[in-house]
Parts: sequence; C-alpha cells; structure tokens
Amino acid sequence: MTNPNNISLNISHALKFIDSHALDIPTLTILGDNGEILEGATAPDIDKDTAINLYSTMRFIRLLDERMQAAQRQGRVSFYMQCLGEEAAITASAAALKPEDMIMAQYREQAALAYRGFTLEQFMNQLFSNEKDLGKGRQMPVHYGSNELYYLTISSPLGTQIPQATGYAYGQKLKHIDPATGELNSEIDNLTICYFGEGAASEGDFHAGLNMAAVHEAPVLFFARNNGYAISTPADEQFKGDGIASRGVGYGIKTIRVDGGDALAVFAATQAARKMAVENGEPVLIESIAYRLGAHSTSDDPSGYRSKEEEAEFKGNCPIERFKKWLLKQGWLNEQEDEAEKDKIREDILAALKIAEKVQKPALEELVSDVYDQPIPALAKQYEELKEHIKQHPEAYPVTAGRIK
Amino acid sequence: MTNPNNISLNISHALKFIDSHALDIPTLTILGDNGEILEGATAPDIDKDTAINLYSTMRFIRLLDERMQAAQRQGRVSFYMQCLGEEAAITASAAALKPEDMIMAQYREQAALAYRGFTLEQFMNQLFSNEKDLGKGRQMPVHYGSNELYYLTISSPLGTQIPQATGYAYGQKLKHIDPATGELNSEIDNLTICYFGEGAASEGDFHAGLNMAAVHEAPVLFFARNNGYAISTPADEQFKGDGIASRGVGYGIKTIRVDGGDALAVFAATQAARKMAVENGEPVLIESIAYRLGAHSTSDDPSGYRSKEEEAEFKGNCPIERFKKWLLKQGWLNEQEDEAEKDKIREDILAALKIAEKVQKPALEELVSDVYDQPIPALAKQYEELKEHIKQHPEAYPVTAGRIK
Amino acid sequence: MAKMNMLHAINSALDITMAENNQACIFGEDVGHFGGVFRATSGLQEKYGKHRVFNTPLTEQGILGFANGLAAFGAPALAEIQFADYIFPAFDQIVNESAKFRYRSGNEFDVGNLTIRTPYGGGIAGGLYHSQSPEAYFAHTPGLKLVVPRNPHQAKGLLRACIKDDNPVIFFEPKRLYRASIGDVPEEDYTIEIGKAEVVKEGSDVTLLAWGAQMEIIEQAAEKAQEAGVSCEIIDLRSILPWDVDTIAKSVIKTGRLIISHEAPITNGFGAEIAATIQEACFLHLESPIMRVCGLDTPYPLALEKEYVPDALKVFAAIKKSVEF
Amino acid sequence: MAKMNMLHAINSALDITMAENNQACIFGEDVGHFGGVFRATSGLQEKYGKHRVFNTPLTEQGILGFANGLAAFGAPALAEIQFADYIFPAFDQIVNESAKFRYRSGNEFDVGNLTIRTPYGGGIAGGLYHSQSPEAYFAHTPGLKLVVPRNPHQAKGLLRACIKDDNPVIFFEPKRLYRASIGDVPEEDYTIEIGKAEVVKEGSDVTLLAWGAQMEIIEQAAEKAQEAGVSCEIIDLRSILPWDVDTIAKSVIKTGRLIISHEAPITNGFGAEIAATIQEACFLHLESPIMRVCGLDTPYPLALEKEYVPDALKVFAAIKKSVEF
Ligand SMILES: Cc1ncc(C[n+]2csc(CCOP(=O)(O)OP(=O)(O)O)c2C)c(N)n1
Ligand SMILES: Cc1ncc(C[n+]2csc(CCOP(=O)(O)OP(=O)(O)O)c2C)c(N)n1
Ligand SMILES: [Mg+2]
Ligand SMILES: [Mg+2]
Repeated sequence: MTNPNNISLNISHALKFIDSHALDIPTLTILGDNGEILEGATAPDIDKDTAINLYSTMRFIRLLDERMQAAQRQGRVSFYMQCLGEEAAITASAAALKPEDMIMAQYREQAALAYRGFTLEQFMNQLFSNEKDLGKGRQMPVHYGSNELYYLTISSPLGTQIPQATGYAYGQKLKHIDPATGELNSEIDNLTICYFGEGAASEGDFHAGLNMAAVHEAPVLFFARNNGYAISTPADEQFKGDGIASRGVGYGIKTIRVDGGDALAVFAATQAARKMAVENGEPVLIESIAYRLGAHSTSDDPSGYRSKEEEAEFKGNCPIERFKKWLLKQGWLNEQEDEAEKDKIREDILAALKIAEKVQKPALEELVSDVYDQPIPALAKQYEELKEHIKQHPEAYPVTAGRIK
Repeated sequence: MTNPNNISLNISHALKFIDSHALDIPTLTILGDNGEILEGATAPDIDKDTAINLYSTMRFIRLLDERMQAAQRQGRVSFYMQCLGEEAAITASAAALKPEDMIMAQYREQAALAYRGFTLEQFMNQLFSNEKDLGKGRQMPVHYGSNELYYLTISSPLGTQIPQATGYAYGQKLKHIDPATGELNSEIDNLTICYFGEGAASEGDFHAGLNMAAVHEAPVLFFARNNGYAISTPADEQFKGDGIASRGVGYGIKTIRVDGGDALAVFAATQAARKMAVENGEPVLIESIAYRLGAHSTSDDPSGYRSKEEEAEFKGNCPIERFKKWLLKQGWLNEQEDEAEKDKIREDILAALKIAEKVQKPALEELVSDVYDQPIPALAKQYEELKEHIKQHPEAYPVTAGRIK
Repeated sequence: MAKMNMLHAINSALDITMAENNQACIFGEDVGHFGGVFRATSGLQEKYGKHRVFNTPLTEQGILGFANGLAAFGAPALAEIQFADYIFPAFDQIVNESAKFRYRSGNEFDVGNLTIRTPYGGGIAGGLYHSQSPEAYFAHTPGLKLVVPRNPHQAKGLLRACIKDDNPVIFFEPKRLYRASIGDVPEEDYTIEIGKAEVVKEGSDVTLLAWGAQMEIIEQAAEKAQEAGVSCEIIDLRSILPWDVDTIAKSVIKTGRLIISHEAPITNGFGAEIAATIQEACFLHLESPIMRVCGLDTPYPLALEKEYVPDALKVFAAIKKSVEF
Repeated sequence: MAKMNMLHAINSALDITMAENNQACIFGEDVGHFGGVFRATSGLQEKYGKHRVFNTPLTEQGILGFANGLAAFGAPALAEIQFADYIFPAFDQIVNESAKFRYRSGNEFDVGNLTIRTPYGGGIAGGLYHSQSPEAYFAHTPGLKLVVPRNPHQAKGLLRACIKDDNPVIFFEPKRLYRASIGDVPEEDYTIEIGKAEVVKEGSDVTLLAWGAQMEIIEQAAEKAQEAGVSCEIIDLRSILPWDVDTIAKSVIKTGRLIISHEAPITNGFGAEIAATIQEACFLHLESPIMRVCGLDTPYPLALEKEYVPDALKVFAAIKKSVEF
C-alpha cells in the first residue's frame, strides 16, 4: 500500500457493506478424540522427548491443580486458579518455543512455566508466600515469575502484558536490525509469546499492543485463550465478532485459530508461527479454542452463571487424555508406568506442600525492599519507625517480630 | 454463533494462516471529477434543498477556514484548524442525519456544526473566547459545542468520544426496548454519529467503543476520517491493516469505505448506514478516504514531514468543486450567483470577526462556575479570596478587574 | 428497619434507584446475571431486565466512556469497577472527561448522572492488586465528588445521595466490611448529605479522623486511649471531595490535636491535604503537630500485610506521641 | 559551554544517551522524522536510525506498555508523551505497572531503564488540555521518581541523571520555558543528583519553595519582597519523588516561614504533602502557618488564565500575610 491513506486501492460504485462476519475462520484440528491423526491432517514435526515432556507437564499440572484446589478448600492456601481444559493449549505452545523465548502470561499458564522447569518447590513457595518465594511473598497465589526461565512475573491488571510483549519483543529484535538499512540482517534469536484470555482482549491495551506490534514489526506470538468465559461473562457478552481471530486482519497480522484441546494442532501452529515471526520480524495471532472446564478461581462458583448441561457437554474433552492416546499409539508411553508415576507425583506434591507451608514468611525488610533499587529516604525512615514499633509490640506482629535486626 | 466460545464452527486440518490482508475492501465512489455520476453508480436520494444546503455549508466552511487561518497569522486568534479536503466527508455525512441525531466529533468537523445551523457569530464567539461563547471562553479555539444543535462540545483528548458515543446511543435506544422481551419494539428515533481521525483510532478508547457498541447493539455511526496523517505521522506508521475499515469485521460491525471527496458517496453510505442502525439497533463503521490538504493546525508546518510533490498530487482534489459541478449539471446552481454569494460571505465573515474580537472576555465568576453544578465550599472561598486580591491589584488583571461584583 | 450487611444496603439503594427511573442502568464486569463478584447487584437483572442491568466487555476505560456518554444523554449511569485497583485504565475518562465535562462545555453538557461504585481497601489477603485505596489519586481533580461509607446505614444513605447529586461521584466501598459490617438500615429511601463529616464520638484531648473501613481502627485505638486516660474525638470524614473543613477545624480548635489515618500510602495521600489545610486553619490552636498514620510508601504487600497496615496499635502510638509532645 | 535553550539542552542529553548505548530507543507521537511537536528530538532519527527513534501509533497506553516491555528487556526506553495532559490513558501502565514492576516480582524483573519525558504546565494559552501540571497524580505512587527542571542547565543534567537512574522516572518539562529559558550548558555529559533540592538564593525571613516554571514566579515575588524589606530564601525542589525534606526543613527552621507555590490546583497538590510533612518536622519553629499559592480548584481555563495562575503578585501577597501573621 503506497498511498497516503494506507489502504487497498479498489474502487467500487455499488453501495454495499462488508458483512459483519465477512471472514470465514477455520479451526485447525489435527488430533482425533481417539488419538488418531485426522484425515487430511499432518502431524507436526515433534520428537519423542518433546512429546513426553509435553505430556508429563500436562499431567503434572493437572495433579498440582487438583491438589491445590483441595488445599484451598482446606484453608491451607488463600486462593488458587486451575488451568483445567487448557493444559494442551498452554503446554504445547510453550513446547514449540526456544527456552530463552520470553513468556508473558495472564495467570492461568502455570503449565508453560512447569514446562520450562520451574520446580515443584518453587511453585509451592509462591503459593504459600513464604520467604523462599522468588516474588518475596508479595503477590497472591499463582502470580509466578522467574527471570532465569524467561517467564515474566504475573501481574493481576488484565491486558497490561500485551503492549509490554510488543516492547520486549522489539528489544529482542533490535540487534538484528542493520543500522544502515533498517532491515533485518539475521534471523531473530528469540521472540516473546504473550498469553491472554478472550476477556482481557477487550482491554484497550490489547488494541495498542497488537497494532504497535504490527506497525513496528515486533516478533510476538499473541496467544489468545478463548475459553468461553471471563469469570461469569460469556464470550457472546464479550464480543460480537468471530472470536478473537477475526481481529487479526484489522491489524494486518497473520492469524490462525486452533483447537486448544489438541496438543498437536497447537504445537504445529505455534511452531509455524514462531518461524514466520523470527524470520520476517512480524507478530502472529493465534487463537486457541477450549472450554474453561473449572471455576474461574477458588473464589468463584460457576453454578451461578452456567448450566450443568453445558458443563457436562465439555467435561469429556480432556486434552491430556487425547494426547495420551496419541502417545500410546506412537508407542511412546506405557500406561501402567504412567499410572504409577501419577501416584508418585501426587505424593511429591503433598510432601512439597507440607514443607512449603511451614517455611517462614519473608523477613520484615522485604516489606520495603525493591520498591526502588535503593530505598529512598522517606521509606527508609518509615522502615526504621516500623521496626521500633514492632520491637515495642512483638506480640502483635508474631510473623516478623522475632527476626528484626 | 451458539457455542460458548462464540466462534464460527468450521474445522480445518490444513495448517494455514489467514492472510494479514484477507479482506478486499473497495472504496465507494459515485461522483466523477467532472460532476458526472460514474458508470455503474447510482446517485443517492437527495433533494434539491438538502443538496444546496450541503453545498453552501461546504462553501461557507472553506471561506471561514481561509479567513481564520489568516487571522491566526495576523495574531488575531491564537489557534485554528481547517478541514481542507474533508469538507464533503463531514458535511455530506451530517446532511444524511436527522437534526436531533447526536454528533460527537473530534475537532475538524466544524462543517457538521455549520450544517446544523451554528451561526457565524457563534463560531466567532468561540474562536475569540469572548463572553458570548457558549463554552464560556474556557477551551482553545475550534472546541465548539451546542446542546441545542446536538453537537457535543469538543474535547481535546483524542478518542474519548468514541466509547461515549456508544453510551449516548445506548441511551437513545433504551426507550425503544420492550422491557419484557429485551427486543427493539420500534424504530429508534435518533442515533449518534461519532467522528474520529485514523490517528485517534489507535487509542484504546476506539477498541472499547466499537466493541461495546457491537455487543450492546448501540446505534452509532462510527465515522473514521482517514486523511493520511496524524499531525506528522503518516498512516503507514499508524497501522498496518487495510485502513480502519478492516477492523469492522473484528468487532462484528457492518462496514463501508467511501471516497471522502465524493459528497454523494458519503451521503449515500451514511443514509444507508443510518437506516440499518435505527432499524436493527446496531452500529455501523464508515471509513472516509480523503487527504488532509492543509496543515494539521496553525501550530504545524507540514513541509517538515511530507513532500511538496505529494501535496501537489492531491491539491486538485477539491470536494467542493466536484460537488458543485454536479449541482451545475443538475441545474440547481447558478455559477455567477454563487461567486457573488462568496464575496458576500467573505464580507460577513470579516465583519463578524471584527465584532467578536471586541466583545469582552467572560466575567471573573466564569472562572469558577460549572466546575460543579453548585460551587463547593473550598472553591467558593478561593473565589472570594481571588476577588479580594484582584480588587487590590486591578491594574494587574485588566480583563476582569472592572467588572467584579 | 432491617438488619442488613453493607452489600444488602448497597443493593437496596440500587434497587430504589432502578425503580424510580426507568432509564437508570447498572453495568460493569460480571454485574449482570451473576450479580457482581461480591454480589452487590444480585437479583437486579432479573428484576429490571438485561437491557438495564448488564455485563460489559472487560474494559474499564470502555465502561467509563460508555458511562460518560449515557450520563450525558441524561440517564442515571451506575457503573461498577470490579476492584478499585482496576480503575486506572479509566483514569483518563474520569479525570479528563467526567470531571471536566460541564466546565469545558460552559454547562452545555454534563455528566451529573454518573455514579461510579468500586470496592476498595485491604484486609482481605489481596496483595498489590486487590487492596488499593486510590481515593487520593482522584482528590486532586476539581469536578469530581468522592464518598466513602463506614457501615451499612451510611452506605445506603450516602449512595442514594451520590446518585441524586448532579455531579459525577465515585463511591468507594470498603470491601472488607461488605459482609462483616451489619446494622440497622431503613428499608425505605433516605439520603445522607454529601460533604459533611460526622462526629462519631465526642472527646476532648485528640481528634482522630478517618473514613471507610479505617473508622473501625481508629475506634479501637480510641478505646485503648480511653483506658490510658486520653479522650478522643472521633470523626468520619465520609466525603473526600468536597470535604468538611469546618467540622474538622472546629474539633481541632477544641482538642488542639489531630491524627489522620488512612490505608493508602502516606505520601500525598488525602491525609496530606487535610494536614496542610488544618495546620493553616488552626495554627494557633495546635498543641502538637498533626500526625498521619497511614500505609507505608510501598505497594500493598501480601505476606506482611499485618505489618504494613495502619492498625490500632500504630494509631494508639501516635495518640500517645501527640499528647506527650 | 554553549548557550542553549531548554529544548537544545534536552536534545543534547538524549543525543549523549543514544550515542552511549546502541539499544536506547526514543519513541512517542511525532518524535521521529519531525522531531516532536516541540522539536525536542530533532535530528535524532537522522542520526540514529528509524529503528531507534520512531513515531508510535497514537496511543499513550500503548507507548507506556511498549516502554515497560522494552525497559524490562534491558534497553533504555525513552518515551515521550506529547503533552502531560495526555498522560492519563497511560496511567494504569505507569501506576500499576512501571511503579510496581520490581516490587511485585521480588526483583526478578524491573523497568529501571524507563524514562518518560513530557511537557507540562500553563502559560501558553492552552486551556484545559494543554496546560496541566499532573505531578501530584503520580506523587502518591511508591516506585516512581518525578523530576522537574527549571532551566536548560538543570534540564540536561537532571535528564541524564533520570536516564541513568535504575528506576522508572517521569521527567516533566516546563514547556513555557522550552524556548524562553536560555542559559549556559556544557556540551559534554554531566548529571545532577536526583532527590536533592537546591537553595537558589539564601534569605532569612520566609522560605519560598517551587519547581519548574514556577521558579521564575517565586523569584519575581522575592524581588518584590526584597523591595518591601523582606528577605526570602528561594528553593527549587527539583525532585518531587523522592523529595528533599532535610533541605526544606533546615531552611524553615531558619526562617520560620514557608510558602509553597505550584501551578496545579491546590487541593491534594504536592504542596499538601510538603506542608503536611514540614508542619510536623518544624512544628516548634513555625512562626506562621505554611501557605500554599497554587492553581484554583478548577480545570485550567483559557480566557481567564491570568486570573487563574499563581502569579508573583499572589505569591507576594502570601509573603506579606506570612510575615504579618
Ligand atoms: C484490569 C482488570 N480488570 C478486571 C480484573 C478482574 N478479573 C480478573 S480475571 C477476570 C476475567 C478474565 O477473563 P479472561 O481474560 O477470559 O481469562 P480467563 O480467566 O478466562 O482465563 C477479571 C474480570 C482484572 N484482574 N484486571
Ligand atoms: C490523547 C491525546 N493524545 C495526543 C493528542 C495530540 N494530538 C492532537 S491532534 C493529533 C493527531 C490526530 O490525528 P488524526 O486522529 O488522524 O486526526 P486529524 O488531525 O488527521 O484530523 C494529536 C497526536 C491529543 N489531542 N490527545
Ligand atoms: Mg476467558
Ligand atoms: Mg488523520
């Protein structure tokens, strides 16, 4: 487009509106319900190790989610969020990346972090806000983050990570730009994947992030998790377009929709998208379709807003089972061993939980550290006064009083 | 779409991305450069009175713009913005509305206000921030507004009027909804038209406004003025999609692109869009393509960012001339009378300017009125203190000192 | 009279509003069928229809943009922001638009019909983003009114007054008290005047000033002080904008001492404005410096919330410091 | 040394930054080829390339979102917001994101590389939306630093310090002075420490405190006071967050009187924080109440701008009131 208005030049004399659903957007599906590759579909290029890692991660997350959901009901953690039904979408997309690709997630993507190697102990430390939590016990449970694993710490305000992903990815691209020509001079080493829900995609930050990525050609994979609900709000009260995918063309971004319950489809799409993004320096939009099988969070009760019938309809769609069947067909998995491992993992989880809940809370100084790189004078003074106050009333502040220096 | 994810159900097994420019968006053109109806096009249903009003408004605005641009250079007003090149887009769209339809504009749409009957005196009073300005001299020149004429007072922050238009239009629709069924029970009396530039369309408020209008079925005509520039920023540094029109489908909004230099095309599209909107209770997106022939504002000098050649290329495209030729062909206009009227208007404008610039500034009380419906105590006290202060130093505040009660 | 918790009181105020004006609309994230994540709008969609009580897409700037437009049209626009921590994407629509709508248009247009409700404050193990008290961010904005109730009775009467008030108002609801605070509330309609502080308990030695959920804390501190022989006058500011300088000044002239307590970080919190104004208004009457017992200048923490908050012990320590000055 | 106006000084600071780190990027509306609407970034795209100095789409929330991401990546992110009046759409990205990035992650991530430049203030016939001084809106936010220069020399040295500082900083540029203020500025690199106020002129009777363009005004008022036999100590706060309590308190202990002046509306402006803190720090030394001479509690007007602003006459009136108290 080389006209000042930056539009396609295509004159018409007939008064005709473009239909509100002019795009016909298919959903890529590769894997059948019984683990078979569907007719006409091609399995992606995935090796056994990757496939097994992918599977183990999904299995682990399911078990972790089950256990922590229960722990919340027992009052052992204050809050939890499961990724029930979206394990394949998250894990398979993460598996299609390089380990140093940046992950900017919303909150329901613990599987991506697990795939990267976040340990069970690390998960537990965060969930129990103890002094070993990398986040120093400051944020609610599930707000994980790890610099080492290129997983940006979760931030509750929705959508904020979307333009941030664009900026981060632009930074990743910078060194590959030839200063003389302004063009890419090599394939980009690492990109950023940005996960968000179909609800968060209504935020203004979504618009800004995608448009800027297109204009500045930032290598971001925008991964929209359309799971049908934003807390109680169903997708048809969230948007009237054809999913989130229909927005790609408005930004001039290549787009694909995948069956989020199909690990192979997600893997294939993400792998292909990554290739385009790092080779051309461009964003890609991926919409994953899955159903949020669980509650929004432990604070939520879906029976207030959706029917048992609807839930039942999707209950059977287990993305982990579906992928497992394929692995079995491939001969890459032994069912008995798998069951045995599950028991072992359950035990490990409970053991880790019991340890983490006993680790003490962060020390008082962590209340004021990291606000700035160095405490500013006003805060340093407040801290000194607080220490004095606690020393005078140790009984009222049992968590920190004993450890004040 | 009756699935929880609110998407089209359309399975595919081939890994294929939707192209970043998958929509082929035509530009509706009806009127040729010589005032002829183009082959294959149909002239809209426009009566002589409307056509003449449309023409006179464009002619008036061109003369006003010329005069006020010059007045700014002479230092008589502090600031001005012309709508050079976009007169047809604005006037013809306004002409296709009902007088009580709400207009929410950006700032370059003075022609719509003139079409509604805002008087020359009213324009001048605003431009000179005098005590007769409906806006009480509080905002910069060109920030017009009139409750009587259903023209919302201009607000400088860009894009803010877009979701506001959705809310206002929702209000207009409310009384037409059957409380029992939740469905429309009659044609909506009045809708809202919302004008904005292709630059403002990058704001998060754009995304919110269009998506909410689609979801809540608000009768808004979103009128995107794609004039190629946002101050110095060319459209290709603003977006990578196919204009603004390509975004409609992402919101599930019916969309049309029109040649903004073609008054008949704009009129026809707006008329048809209005009909759909009030009958169905739904928003419509109209993208007008024109070139910003003048500077952004009197504070701007385009020679710093675009070439003389480019400007020259578009200089000839005068939407007023083009429409005039059609009127002449219709036998609805007499060229000599037209020229004579122009001279008369020029004189009127200069006379009105000379009067308005001598009208005194608003009285001191207008500094504190309208912050709230009634001044709150703190402000009332500040006002009393200010009055005392000014009374003690009348020489320092000559504009208000003589009139303090 | 009925026993109600604060959520019921708010629901009742909304119900009355919806019944009295058939243009009134309630909207926000999850406020429709579900009744809001705290259930403040429970049952209202069933009663008044989906066109008047509805979920919005997830966009706070959109909610406020829509609300401004609807209010400008002339319909009572009752917008909910799910948590006050998420009000910032709407900051431009509130501070540059709602607040300036009437002034900039010379009263041609206004959004006096706008009321924003939002749960604020800590004490629910919410960490950085479910605990903030952002009233001071708005207090610097001429054109807005800001109100905070301390109990169910106040909540209903003040919310009704906010809705009837012909200016845009933000109504901050202390979410920690939603279910915890229960009291007698008339079932019928009533209003409590905006802009007036209330002397909740008279006293002679120190004036304690707070609002919302923090009222409980200063009341506890006053009890401790009582035991120590110090008589506290307790005032609920109720309205942050406009605020009742006269009532506070009158009290401070009597007691000679003022302690302000709020949950938000101390620096440039609304306590700063109160201290600045009162030191000027009561200069010759102050027997000790005005003190502020507030949140620390850090984001709101989780594990160390107890240490962070301005609790009754800290307020009591300030009382002692003030009388011993 | 060279004579520079403030725009040149800022341009020079940016130039040095771009030369020193080839990852540094400048971006914002119209900052590319055009050099920004005030031309602060003039010539930099030509020098450093379109990939490092570029126009963004028209979205302030996007600019700051992008900036947070780029800074988190590790590149110096130099974002411009065209007018401070238009910073509010980015409020969430700044207040909930930039400010809390390091804290919430336990220092796993930070945006210390972020610097936001934005022209602020009145005096240019800009009315409501080209005149605001929004520093106080940010001053309530732990995690941010806020800096305001008063002249070209300060502008360059402070901006370089902001850029080098490992925290997100907003640098408010007094646009009225962009071309009006001219002075000697070293061509080479230098920094001026953030967080330190400067005693610009010593005096004995009253302390006058301001920042940015308002410094000129209090200097004029001090001259009038001088003629009337009152000796003013003049202090430039320079840094709003963190702010230099010690320097102010020391001066007030000496003079016994403090007058703060800022352009922004008085209620909950940063003057409130200063007054609140200083009345406590200097309680026994104050001979008259701390006074604030500020903008009225209205949106910024156009025709009556002269009446609205805290001019030298108003500051002088306060000086008289203070010494005569
Ligand atoms: C800015 C903001 N507004 C509101 C919320 C409250 N909130 C948390 S999650 C959520 C729903 C998100 O839905 P979606 O994006 O679809 O993600 P999902 O939970 O389905 O994975 C809401 C409204 C928030 N965290 N941030
Ligand atoms: C929120 C906001 N950001 C920035 C500006 C400054 N500004 C005024 S006009 C303008 C360009 C607008 O371009 P466009 O929307 O294309 O409208 P046009 O001027 O071309 O009619 C800018 C950046 C503003 N007024 N508001
Ligand atoms: Mg969802
Ligand atoms: Mg434009």
